[in-house]
Amino acid sequence: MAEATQPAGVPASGTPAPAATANVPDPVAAGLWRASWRAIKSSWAGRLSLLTLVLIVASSLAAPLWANHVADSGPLTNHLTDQIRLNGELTDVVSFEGIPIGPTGQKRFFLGADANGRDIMVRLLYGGRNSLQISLVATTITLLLGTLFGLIAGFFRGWVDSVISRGLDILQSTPIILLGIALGVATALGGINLGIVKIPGDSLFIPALIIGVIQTVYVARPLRGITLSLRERPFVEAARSQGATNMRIIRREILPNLGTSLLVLAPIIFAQTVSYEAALSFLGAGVQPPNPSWGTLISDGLDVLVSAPHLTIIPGAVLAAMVLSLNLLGDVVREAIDPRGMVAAAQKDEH
Amino acid sequence: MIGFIIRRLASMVLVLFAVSVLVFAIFNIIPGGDPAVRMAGKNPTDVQIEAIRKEWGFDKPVTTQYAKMIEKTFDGQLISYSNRENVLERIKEGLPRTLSLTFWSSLFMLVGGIALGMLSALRPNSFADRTINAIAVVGISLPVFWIGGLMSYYLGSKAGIIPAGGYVSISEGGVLDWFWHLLAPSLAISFLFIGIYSRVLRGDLLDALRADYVRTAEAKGLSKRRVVVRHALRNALIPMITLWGLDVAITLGGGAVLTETVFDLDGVGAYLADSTRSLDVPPVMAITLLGAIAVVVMNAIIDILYAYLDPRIRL
Amino acid sequence: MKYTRMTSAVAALSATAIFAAACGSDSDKSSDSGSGGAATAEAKSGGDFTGTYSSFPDYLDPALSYTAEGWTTLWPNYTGLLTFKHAEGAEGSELAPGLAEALPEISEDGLTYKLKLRSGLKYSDGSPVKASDFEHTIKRVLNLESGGSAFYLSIEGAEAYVKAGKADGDISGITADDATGDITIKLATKDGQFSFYLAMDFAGLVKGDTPFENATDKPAVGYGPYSITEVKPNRSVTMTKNPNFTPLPDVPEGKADSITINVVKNQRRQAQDVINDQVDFLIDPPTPDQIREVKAKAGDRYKEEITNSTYYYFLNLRTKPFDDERVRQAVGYAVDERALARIFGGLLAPSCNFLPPGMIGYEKVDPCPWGEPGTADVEKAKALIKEAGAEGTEVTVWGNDEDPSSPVTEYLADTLNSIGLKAKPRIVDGSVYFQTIGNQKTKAQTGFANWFQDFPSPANFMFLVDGASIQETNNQNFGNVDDKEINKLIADAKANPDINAVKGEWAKADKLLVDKAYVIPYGNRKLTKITSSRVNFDAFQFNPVYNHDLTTLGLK
Amino acid sequence: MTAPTAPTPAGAPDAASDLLLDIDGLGVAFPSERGPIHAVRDVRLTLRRGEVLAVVGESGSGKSVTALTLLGLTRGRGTAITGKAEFDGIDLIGASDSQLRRIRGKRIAMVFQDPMSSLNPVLRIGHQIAEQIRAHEGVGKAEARKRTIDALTEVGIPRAAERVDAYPHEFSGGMRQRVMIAMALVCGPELLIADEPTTALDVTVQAQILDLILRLRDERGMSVMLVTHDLGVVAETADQVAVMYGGRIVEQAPCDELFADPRHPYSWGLIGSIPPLTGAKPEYLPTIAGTPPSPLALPAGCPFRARCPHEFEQCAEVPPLAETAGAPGHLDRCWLPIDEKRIRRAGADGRIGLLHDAEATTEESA
Repeated sequence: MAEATQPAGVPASGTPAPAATANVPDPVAAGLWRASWRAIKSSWAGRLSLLTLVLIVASSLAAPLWANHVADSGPLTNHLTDQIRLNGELTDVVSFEGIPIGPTGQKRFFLGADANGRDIMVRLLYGGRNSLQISLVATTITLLLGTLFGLIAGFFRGWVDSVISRGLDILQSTPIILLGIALGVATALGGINLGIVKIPGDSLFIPALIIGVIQTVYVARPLRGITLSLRERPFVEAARSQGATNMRIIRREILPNLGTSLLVLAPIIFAQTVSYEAALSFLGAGVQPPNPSWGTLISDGLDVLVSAPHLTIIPGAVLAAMVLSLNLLGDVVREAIDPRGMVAAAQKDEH
Repeated sequence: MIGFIIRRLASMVLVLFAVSVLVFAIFNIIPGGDPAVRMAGKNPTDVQIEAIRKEWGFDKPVTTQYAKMIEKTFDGQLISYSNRENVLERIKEGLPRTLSLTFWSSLFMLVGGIALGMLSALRPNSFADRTINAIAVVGISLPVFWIGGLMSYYLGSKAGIIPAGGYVSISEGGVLDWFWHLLAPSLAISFLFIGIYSRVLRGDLLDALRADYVRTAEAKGLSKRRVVVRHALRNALIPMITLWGLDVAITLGGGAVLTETVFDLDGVGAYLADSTRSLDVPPVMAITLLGAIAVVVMNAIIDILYAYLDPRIRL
Repeated sequence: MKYTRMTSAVAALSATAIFAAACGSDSDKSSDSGSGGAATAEAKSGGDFTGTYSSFPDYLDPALSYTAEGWTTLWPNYTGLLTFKHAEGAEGSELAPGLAEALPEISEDGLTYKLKLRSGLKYSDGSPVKASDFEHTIKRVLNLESGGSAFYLSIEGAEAYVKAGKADGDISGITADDATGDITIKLATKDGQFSFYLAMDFAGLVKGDTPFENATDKPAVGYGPYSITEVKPNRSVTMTKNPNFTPLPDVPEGKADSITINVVKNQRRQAQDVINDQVDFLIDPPTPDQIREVKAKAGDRYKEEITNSTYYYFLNLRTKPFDDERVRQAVGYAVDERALARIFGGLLAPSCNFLPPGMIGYEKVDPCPWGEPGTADVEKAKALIKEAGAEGTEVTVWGNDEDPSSPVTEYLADTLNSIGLKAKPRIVDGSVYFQTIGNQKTKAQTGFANWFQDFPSPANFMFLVDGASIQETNNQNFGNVDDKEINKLIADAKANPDINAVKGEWAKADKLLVDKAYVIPYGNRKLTKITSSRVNFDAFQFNPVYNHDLTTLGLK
Repeated sequence: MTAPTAPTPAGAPDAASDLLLDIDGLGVAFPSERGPIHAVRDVRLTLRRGEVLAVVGESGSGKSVTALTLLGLTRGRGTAITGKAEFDGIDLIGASDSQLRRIRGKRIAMVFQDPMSSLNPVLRIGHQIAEQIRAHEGVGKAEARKRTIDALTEVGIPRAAERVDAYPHEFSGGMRQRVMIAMALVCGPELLIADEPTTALDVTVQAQILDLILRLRDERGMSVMLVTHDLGVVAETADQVAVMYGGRIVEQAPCDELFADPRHPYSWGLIGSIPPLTGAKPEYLPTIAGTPPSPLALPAGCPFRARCPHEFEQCAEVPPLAETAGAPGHLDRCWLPIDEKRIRRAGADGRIGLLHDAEATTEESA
């Protein structure tokens, strides 16, 4: 999709290059984390978004606690014919016409129920858990694969680079949301069967894998550019003249210098992954029912928007808050460790 | 120029081939997706399934099937498996909708992106700049299906300010009604891109305003307006326009899936999403190829535009 | 018709057959429901009407169309040799001669059907209707590999015709004489239901020169009160009164001058539009959360109709744990129809019969052996599971992503978990769902299934649980129900063209099915009739086979 | 060893003695997170019509800021500009943006250091020149184009009628600078500010460009303010020289006078670091020890104090820019007495001042 999948400020694709070559952030091996942390601590936006992130993550982790000790209902438990006492009156959790109860503000059905009479608060917490798990795994895959391809293409150049770069071109020529839907639908049906590894169709790992692989391009491209110019740096020349092997140069000289780029890209890619997961699940190609995720919750919510608008608004707001915090955090980190926007420049300068 | 065209064509062929093989492969691995059985309908009989296999070539080797499908795609004979309608005809049906959506949304993106980016860059770190930056981050972070769904209902169905969805062509309702129906969906798409573009432009414009040639322009005694628009903006717009062109191509090629779905626009994107979900390969194939062509052609146009905007670039 | 999907396509070949049931409990805010066929106060002729569908008919070609939207739309435009009466309730399920002079003469051995075409009929383009057009019509169904071809393969030479793959081939079992109008059909195998097939939409006559291709964009010339005059594929279709139509005894003239149907995917908007009188009728029900509003604002032009459909959970007898009758009974006890009705937004009439109440041969199973609809006995179910030693057995509950299949499936999974099994739902795409669970290799243990009638005979339902219809692939007997007694009852009853004579057998088979808990039926889908205020609501009929009868749509 | 010969400006118009530019007490301070940066302090300069004034200094000395400030190009949020800068009686500091705009390019023109980056890369040079004409004079497109071509021809661009439609990247460095000069001169300014006009060019081209500037000065009688760090250039072109250091003028004198009798230790260093044109090249050129001070952390007192080998207690106070008796028009900012300066200067670098030293002494004693 063109929509909802671009990371903040990350260009859609291989743009015909502005004449400049990719700049490289100064090799600052250590202190990146400390610098980022200091920047986050000292800025208003950094603190707020970190707090939001921590809150969302913590509440998602606490999902079983809420389910077992407060709401007394699992994320998949139906309460279609149950009644609860609301303002002293017995009330149907789901009315005869199929309209679920709204937010009660009580322990049970704090945010109301869905069409199956399931506790929305519980599902929201578990949904966050699923969304975050997927996004985390997917982001890791993206960063790993992106580094791998970017590094190989940028370091070895030549035909290896051509093959990888054309591959990335092709990936970018397809609206990636559609690729995601196609893969999602296909794999949800049959799971993934690679002989030794078998993943059932409803596994959360499937959307994580799909998203992780598809987004690789957003990391591979900038890292390729940065590697390309790193390899021309004097310290690489020096290492080479001392007879260091390619592996050694990559390990000792190039990789440590990609740290800044990765740290700048990580929050943005994470944010993008969260949106992408939600979009896929919204279209039914991500998390498979009955497992909740922010995307499926919004999709379910839109069906009953008239009678229960909170079912749409709340998961969407949490999702937006999550993505927003990650983007803000990304901004803060970028300003702290890449003030001259070199990573962004590398994202722009392609080919 | 000829070299450029040849290179572009070669890359287009390569991209189309790769994309089509990808699509074909994905859909051929799906278990239970036997198109013959699906076409046989609700009471499938063996005789009928056999006849379908034969007539549609499902009994042929995959490579032949692939070749056949590509051939049919290009001579307009591609038929949907789910309702046997001509895929190309159906795409032609949906294209005006998608084109209209693309038209307005790309206009909004461009205008919004430029306006906010300029406002931001001309007074960096001012209140306006900070506000715009905040709006941009929020725009980038809002899920389009969510904001779209809410807009459609609250502004549309409930408040009645805008139409809740659907499409009215110019010939049916006139230009105003046409625009009116596309307003909300175009805006919904634009939020994200305005966010991205305004930030990209802000950065580039700030750089440009610091550039020596802008100082020269000021020293020449040009008006502020002319300095900013003619000299700084002209240069700063180049990267943004590049992004924009590609996003337009993707929207055109069915990329606005979510928006078309939420706003009931039923254009190419929605058709693609429906077909993908129902595993109907022919439309998926045709639209994906269309999208890839749009991207490749748009890329070429961007390159030409680029060469025009920046005379240092050679095609 | 089949596992139609409620949201998009559905709809509804329904039968309001039994009005008593139809206007049960909650739907009776509407004025005195049109009882039986004798509609109150006829609608006035004239007027141009508009309606809304959620999705465009699959085909605007009678040979191919196999959805409710399609049948509803095509019926006024194409009439077969036989047809169903334009009436509501039981009468609407009755066969009547259409273009034929009378119902067919069936030979002793049940293999030969003789009909005679009425003389002097003209198609909508003014050309004469010929007897040989019937063979052309059937050839199109077979040659286009239509979903309806299964119905006509029993004709002698039909299989050979399909296999040959040549459009201009001959079906040896059909002989027609254009001069006299005599049509003779010879069957290769006996089929008691064949007369129904002749009344189905697939056999609606089209002109003899209609090409062998999907005619959706350029609808074929046919014979009916209306003819399709404008098609914008996937957007709209308009039918106008056919000037060359002569009313037949059981095919009256239409009321409206023209009817235009537009596709609006957003169901919420559809209902809004009709409440606000911007659109004259809908065929899809409003969304559950709108029903309250519709009833409040337009209660006198809203009515719920029970369709001839059945919704059930299949239990695969060839897989554990459902090979154990106690486990199946436990499921019967545990499933709460009241809960399911809520998932359907109230548009489900709970029932424990497999046959729908509008069907000839329906006899209410009383009392329901596993608890009356609306009750659930989880404790008893748990005990039975324990007794069967099935506690903790892993069960995959299959369903598709179409509403309400998904929530219904999720509900069953949760219910099975609550009685001691270890269940998880498995939701697959609607377009491949039935071929997935219909493949024995899938070993689908249990899941969602439903059926909307193709033609008003119990045979059209009972083949779903007929041991004889079990197949390796494309199996429709998902639970592999194979009970000798039931098989025999079905075999005998379906061979008899006179449904009324075998009512008892059908009822018995139905009861056995329920008693042995081979399937867990939980209800019949209700559809709705909503119109604008200018429409004569009561005169607008709801036919059990073709749903909303557009020929009866007219002004007050 | 001989000091570079300082040719007398060829045909400097004697008549034009009226004051064109009068700067007094000019200060420019930019805001920063760590407080204001005083880039320019208390600058006093005058420039007569037809005269070439060179402002010399290392980078960061405030020379460019002074030049830019005259055109209002350092105006911006938080920039504090104080003092007086009058151009032909017009107050450049207090002028409104639009008043300034009418002066820029029309009456005061500027040529920048790097002609590549100073020309807009995406616009044709003809357009860039013509738009300046049209911004100041109500002429039509055709007229503007014609004048553009004339201006290009005048600065020695061959086939100007064709080249007018070329882009900057299609020119060589020297040609680009000619374009810049053509652009600067096209509206016939009375004052040309050239900010390091030759720094980015190679030596032969440098000379051509300087010649061009001087020729045009002569033909048009305009004044030139030449900002540079290159004393060689100064010696060849300037009538008056001002040496800047740490945002202040440390010495100011007629060109010959400065080279003959530099008064400020900083000037000694500058002159000492010019490679000799004749004789054996020394193994290394003397350079001024240390680095220029950051404008953020200027030492109290004399700005050159930290690097000055002659520093003494009095340097803790800022010396005034004072004229030594007997040398009108030669001012400097150093506490050392004049005689002490001459002695120390000879000790610091035997080359400096030798040529005219005797003369000067004689004059003084006379």
